[in-house]
Amino acid sequence: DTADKRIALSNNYAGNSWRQAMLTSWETVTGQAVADGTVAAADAFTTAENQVTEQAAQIQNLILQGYDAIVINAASPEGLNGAVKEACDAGVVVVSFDGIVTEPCAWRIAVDFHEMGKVQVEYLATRLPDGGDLLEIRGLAGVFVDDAISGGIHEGVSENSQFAIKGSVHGNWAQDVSQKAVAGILPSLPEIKGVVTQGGDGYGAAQAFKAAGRDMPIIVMGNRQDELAWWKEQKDATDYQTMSVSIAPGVSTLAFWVAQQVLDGKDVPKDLTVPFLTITQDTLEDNLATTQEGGVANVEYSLEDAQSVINEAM
Amino acid sequence: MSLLQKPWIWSWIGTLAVCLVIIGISGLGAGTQVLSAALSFGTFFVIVAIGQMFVVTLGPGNVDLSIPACMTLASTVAMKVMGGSSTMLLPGLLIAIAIGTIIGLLNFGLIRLLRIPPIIATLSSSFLFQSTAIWYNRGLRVKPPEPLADFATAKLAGVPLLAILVLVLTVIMHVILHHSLFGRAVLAVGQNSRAASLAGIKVERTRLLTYLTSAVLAAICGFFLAGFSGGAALNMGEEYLLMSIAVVVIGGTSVAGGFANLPGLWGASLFMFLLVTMLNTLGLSAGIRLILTGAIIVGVIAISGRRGRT
Amino acid sequence: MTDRSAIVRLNGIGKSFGAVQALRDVTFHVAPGECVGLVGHNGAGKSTLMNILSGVLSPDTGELLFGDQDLAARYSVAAAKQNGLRCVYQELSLCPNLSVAENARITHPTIRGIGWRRKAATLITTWLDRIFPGHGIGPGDIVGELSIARRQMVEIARAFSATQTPVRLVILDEPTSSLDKASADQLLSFVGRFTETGGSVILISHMLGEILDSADRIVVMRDGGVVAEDATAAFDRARLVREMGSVLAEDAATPTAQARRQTDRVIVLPGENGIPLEVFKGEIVGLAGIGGQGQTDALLTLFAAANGTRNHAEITTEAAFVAGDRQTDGVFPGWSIRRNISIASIRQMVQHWLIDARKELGLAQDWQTRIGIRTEDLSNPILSLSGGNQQKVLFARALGSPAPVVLMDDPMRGVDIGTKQDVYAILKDEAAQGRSFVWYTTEMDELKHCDFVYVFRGGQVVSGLPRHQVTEANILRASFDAAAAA
Amino acid sequence: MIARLLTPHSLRTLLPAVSLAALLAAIFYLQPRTMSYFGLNLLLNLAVPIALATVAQMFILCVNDLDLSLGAFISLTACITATWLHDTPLLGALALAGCVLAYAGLGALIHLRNLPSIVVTLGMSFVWMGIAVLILPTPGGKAPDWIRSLMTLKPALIPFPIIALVVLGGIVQIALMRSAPGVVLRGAGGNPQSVARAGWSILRVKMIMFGLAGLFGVLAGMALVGLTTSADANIALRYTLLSIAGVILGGGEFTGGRISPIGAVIGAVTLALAGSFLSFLRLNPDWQIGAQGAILILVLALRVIINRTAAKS
Ligand SMILES: Nc1ncnc2c1ncn2[C@@H]1O[C@H](COP(=O)(O)OP(=O)(O)OP(=O)(O)O)[C@@H](O)[C@H]1O
Ligand SMILES: Nc1ncnc2c1ncn2[C@@H]1O[C@H](COP(=O)(O)OP(=O)(O)OP(=O)(O)O)[C@@H](O)[C@H]1O
Ligand SMILES: [Mg+2]
Ligand SMILES: [Mg+2]
Repeated sequence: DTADKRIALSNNYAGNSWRQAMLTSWETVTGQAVADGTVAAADAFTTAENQVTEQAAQIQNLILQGYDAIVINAASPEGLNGAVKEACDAGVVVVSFDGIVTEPCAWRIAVDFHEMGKVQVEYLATRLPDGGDLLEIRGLAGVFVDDAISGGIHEGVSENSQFAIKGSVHGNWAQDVSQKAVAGILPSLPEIKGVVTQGGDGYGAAQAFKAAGRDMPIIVMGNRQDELAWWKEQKDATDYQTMSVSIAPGVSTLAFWVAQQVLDGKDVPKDLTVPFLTITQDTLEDNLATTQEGGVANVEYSLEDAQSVINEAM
Repeated sequence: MSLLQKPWIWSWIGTLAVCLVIIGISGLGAGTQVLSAALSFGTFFVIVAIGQMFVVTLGPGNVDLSIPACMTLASTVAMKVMGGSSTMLLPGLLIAIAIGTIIGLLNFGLIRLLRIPPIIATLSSSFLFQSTAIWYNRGLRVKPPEPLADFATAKLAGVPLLAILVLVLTVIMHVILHHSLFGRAVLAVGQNSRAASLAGIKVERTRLLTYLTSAVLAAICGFFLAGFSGGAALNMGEEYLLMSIAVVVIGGTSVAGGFANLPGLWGASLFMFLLVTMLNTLGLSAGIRLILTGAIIVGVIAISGRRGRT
Repeated sequence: MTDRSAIVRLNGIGKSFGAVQALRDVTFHVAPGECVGLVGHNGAGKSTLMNILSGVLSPDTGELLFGDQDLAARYSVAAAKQNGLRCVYQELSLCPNLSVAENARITHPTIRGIGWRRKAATLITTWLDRIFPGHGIGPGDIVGELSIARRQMVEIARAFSATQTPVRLVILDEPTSSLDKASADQLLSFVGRFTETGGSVILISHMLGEILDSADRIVVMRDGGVVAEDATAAFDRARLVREMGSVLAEDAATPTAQARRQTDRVIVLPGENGIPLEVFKGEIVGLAGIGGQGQTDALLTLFAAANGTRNHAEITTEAAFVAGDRQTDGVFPGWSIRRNISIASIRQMVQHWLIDARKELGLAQDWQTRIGIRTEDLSNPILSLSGGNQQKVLFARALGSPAPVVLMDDPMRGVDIGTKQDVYAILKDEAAQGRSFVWYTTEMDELKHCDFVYVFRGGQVVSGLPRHQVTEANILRASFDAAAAA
Repeated sequence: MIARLLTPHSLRTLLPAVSLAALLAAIFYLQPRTMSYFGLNLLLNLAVPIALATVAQMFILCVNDLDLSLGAFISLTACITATWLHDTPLLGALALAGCVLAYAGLGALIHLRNLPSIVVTLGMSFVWMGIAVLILPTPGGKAPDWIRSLMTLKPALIPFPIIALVVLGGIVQIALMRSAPGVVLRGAGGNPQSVARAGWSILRVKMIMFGLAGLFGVLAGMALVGLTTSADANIALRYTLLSIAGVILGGGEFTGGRISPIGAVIGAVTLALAGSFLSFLRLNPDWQIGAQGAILILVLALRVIINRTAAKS
């Protein structure tokens, strides 16, 4: 019984639509859970700046406030270990998701970022049997997720030797930054067949290609609505085909249920995996229809979903 | 004063050098395309940097850190109000400008009434504006009206239309800086605000107008940037914080206050864009790229070495 | 005083700044136990010569002899100090963020270790007491919060204070320009005592009386060269002025007092003890009293009121301000002379939203000739001017503005006698045309040009003296004697 | 005695301490748990690296310069600490010493070429970050054990962060404000010309001040790694603005060598606690970021209220 338990969400960034969707999902699902009396409280906390140090301080404050469990989307997989250790020592359950932490005492709901990179190249291999030149748009230098996805992409390319990465820019997971970086490098690149991305940057890349008057390559999309809408537009106009890989922001709700289960005394393995969200040519319309204008394609999880993820991992 | 002694010349020399390297690597055709892209993107830096320049010229400690938040708030609200409808274009622009005005007034109020040092006043207020933007539409990315997007991306003979307009704005601001009362007042306050006040300059009015200019230009920049990149995002202004300062100082404006120039803003904006592009084109790793970016900036500044000014 | 015994000799010194030849072939020496008076018009090259002597500037040509050794090639501030030379520069040279004692420590590297604060405090207080008894400065006071006069006292005391190397020669570059009469007298009498004990002093001043009273020998400079040099006895006021290149005007203090106090009243500053400060149209009103008794504050209050800040002053017109503390209150260091002049009149230069550059230049040229600013080109930076010429720029700024009231905060600091006479004439002229002046000064000679004088003490007007009552005795009485208020 | 302490003038100098005390009181009221040894420890331990960074920035501000690269520099030193210093202590120590020297060199460059420090440090921030990314492309590394145990020390009675902060403030206060050489260093901020005319080398002063900033930057990086146990290339970017805000909050000014080391430490702690205070308030997530701004404004607004009272009396 967890009716008197209090769970906190520690979030390190709120400055993009993905994080906003994540917070909205959290609010919807946990709000219901609190109303139903499943837990006593489920408060969300966000730091003013996306920094390890601030989040570490935040976690320490949450410990002081006596939360029973802290659900973390971490700014860094290692940098919070000190604070997480303190939380565990104080008897607080720590569940990390999306940005996971490596401290052994915490639970991890991981996305296989490496795989997320690799499937993009594998998809391109099916579409472009003859291969060709690729452009890679990376995230933010020095951040774990960027490194993991890029690692997957490069592994994919080395396994599919018909592809070569001709250019690589950092788009910081933002449309306008990606647009600018791609526009700068594009003139000096040969014909680009495909663009491998990290999500949130596909639309910016498309804009840059359009502005430069180049042939539109296959741009792997993320889950922002504008990316999907652009894809739909192109699909209707020129039968443009691509795919989208991303993480559903609603994974925060899965983490919530996992924390609830741990508090309930259930035996939960420390490492859980969620599949990433894949949208194909066929599921595009359905996903687009359920995605809010300007928002992010999303999935929210229920207690049952969480239980089945746990059981799978057993 | 010979050309080489102009404070802005070094940003242009840097731009030229980087340009030559890019042409050397990718050929003349690619070079001109890169230049066109540089104009497109550099334009946005220039808009905010003009405002930042006037603020920095007010003297030590004056800097506007609320530019990114102002861009975000003004453009998210404007985009949502317009809701993609082209008839709402003008109201949208006016709303963006109104928000810029309010932000400028607020910043100045904090600085003047609460006597908070500008750097902290604008940093603190930027958190408030960012929160307001989040609260207002939770980070949804609303598409700009079609005509706005077309306008923001339009080109005249390969030259971005917006760049031409901002060039006109630059010339106007140049005249204001060097040949108008307001400009004279800003330069005077930046050198010695006590003396300025005793010479009959309305120091506080000058400060107010300066912070207002900065915020309104940031709002306008946000508005057109949203049009250019297909919508307003919560993080759209992030890189404009450092960039607006970098462009101003690399362009030769003195952080000690009292000296400013506008040609340097264009030189520095193009330089910053081309530098990143050049390093991207060279295909270097992120670490090396960052190191070279920094080393080249420091190098350009060190060579230009403004020794005369103490 | 043979040549042999000279502490230092300068031979054939030349120095140019760009096109300006500041010094040409100057020969100069100082003997032990001697006070050398150095006079010359603004921009004559006095400060430049002293900067060379103290190692701040290096000469383009010439010799710098200590004994028989020519040090010109390897001379520096440190070498000057080594040889017992100290300098009180014309512009403030203290650290405003440090306390008085800490500033003393800056020039005395040997004050260190445990208890250094006490040592430094004792040292500077001792010398302050010795030179300016009753100075009222604490060793812990922060210099930036002191009045300009007190800063000057600290700087002078610091220059004379000695720890290990004995002080053999102290250069005083216009030390009295910011001091009131009483403190200036204290300093000069100390200089007398100092030279009696074998020390030497170079005294630069535009107050010729001081030079004639204190110096043993006088050197006159004009346009970068020495034009006369002789024992003091050989000079009188008229000769000094002549050698400097001006003529001594007749004391043209013609009374205009009869008509005064009947025109429009342009200023009222009510006083707590009942004596309001009033200024009428076309009047020159002096503010007297010992330095730092609230005169500058009164001027600032008036200026603020004229600019729309509501306070207890009533002022019916615009006002312009001539700063005395030119470094902090006056000069725009990055601007040309032209811009420094035009700034207070800039609103009148606007045509079609823009500043008319021709009008601006016209104004500057007009005043350059009227007040005699010595420069080749008005586009030169203001800091290329000598101190006195910078002060003239501030005058030109205020006089050139259209403001009917001009507030002047001891504005003649460092202005040479020739120029002073010109300025007095301009003031008279402008007053006759209906301009009013409020003039804080510590100089008796200057008060004689005023139609009415208010004496300040403790931040208040304690006495108002019409022109015929303006005598040294009356002013001193009001300045020191509380009963005079009645 | 009490009456003397409460005059507006002394209030103004005590202002940083007063606002810190008010903030602490509010936190204790909201969350009594923080009033324990354990609570204070958690509340204050991350203030230690911030305070070190603020002191580093203070050295730079003292000579009229501004360091926009401090955050990146601390990230770099954190990366070095978590990698080389852990794996090959000698190499790590050399690299960190090299960092300090590089900072001193920066001071020399800025002085000799008379460069605006803002641009130079802005450029250097890219350089530091680039080196950090090369050393640690992805977050990781491990804090050397001795640093980890130092930072998690549990002395009897008084929590370690409090001791560290007091010692830090005290040492720098004595060295800079009370010692004879400190006077020259501050004087160079107030009027470099005058200090030079007294025979001191401004070049030396700048190199010492930048070197000290580098040293304290290194210490901040090490302390940070001691708390977080590992590093990444972006770990301390925020410290740039935080350190500037801390110095100002503590009563320092941008020019003229007017600084206060104790004030800077207090300012840093105030900033660190402001965040905690807010999280104890449990605000709506939308407004959590804005509230950080509001509290900064509030703390600084105290200043004007007290100044107003001072002006009236
Ligand atoms: N840094 C400089 N750059 C250019 N010209 C200078 C500089 N310093 C002094 N001069 C010029 O050198 C000449 C001598 O100046 P100096 O300051 O020695 O005069 P001064 O005799 O001390 O005058 P004052 O009585 O006004 O102080 C002046 O013409 C002045 O304009
Ligand atoms: N008449 C003008 N038209 C256009 N630009 C001008 C004009 N005058 C000056 N500038 C520009 O203004 C900037 C500042 O120049 P400067 O400070 O020399 O102006 P100024 O009016 O000549 O003032 P001053 O000579 O008093 O300093 C330079 O970039 C210069 O190119
Ligand atoms: Mg002089
Ligand atoms: Mg000119």
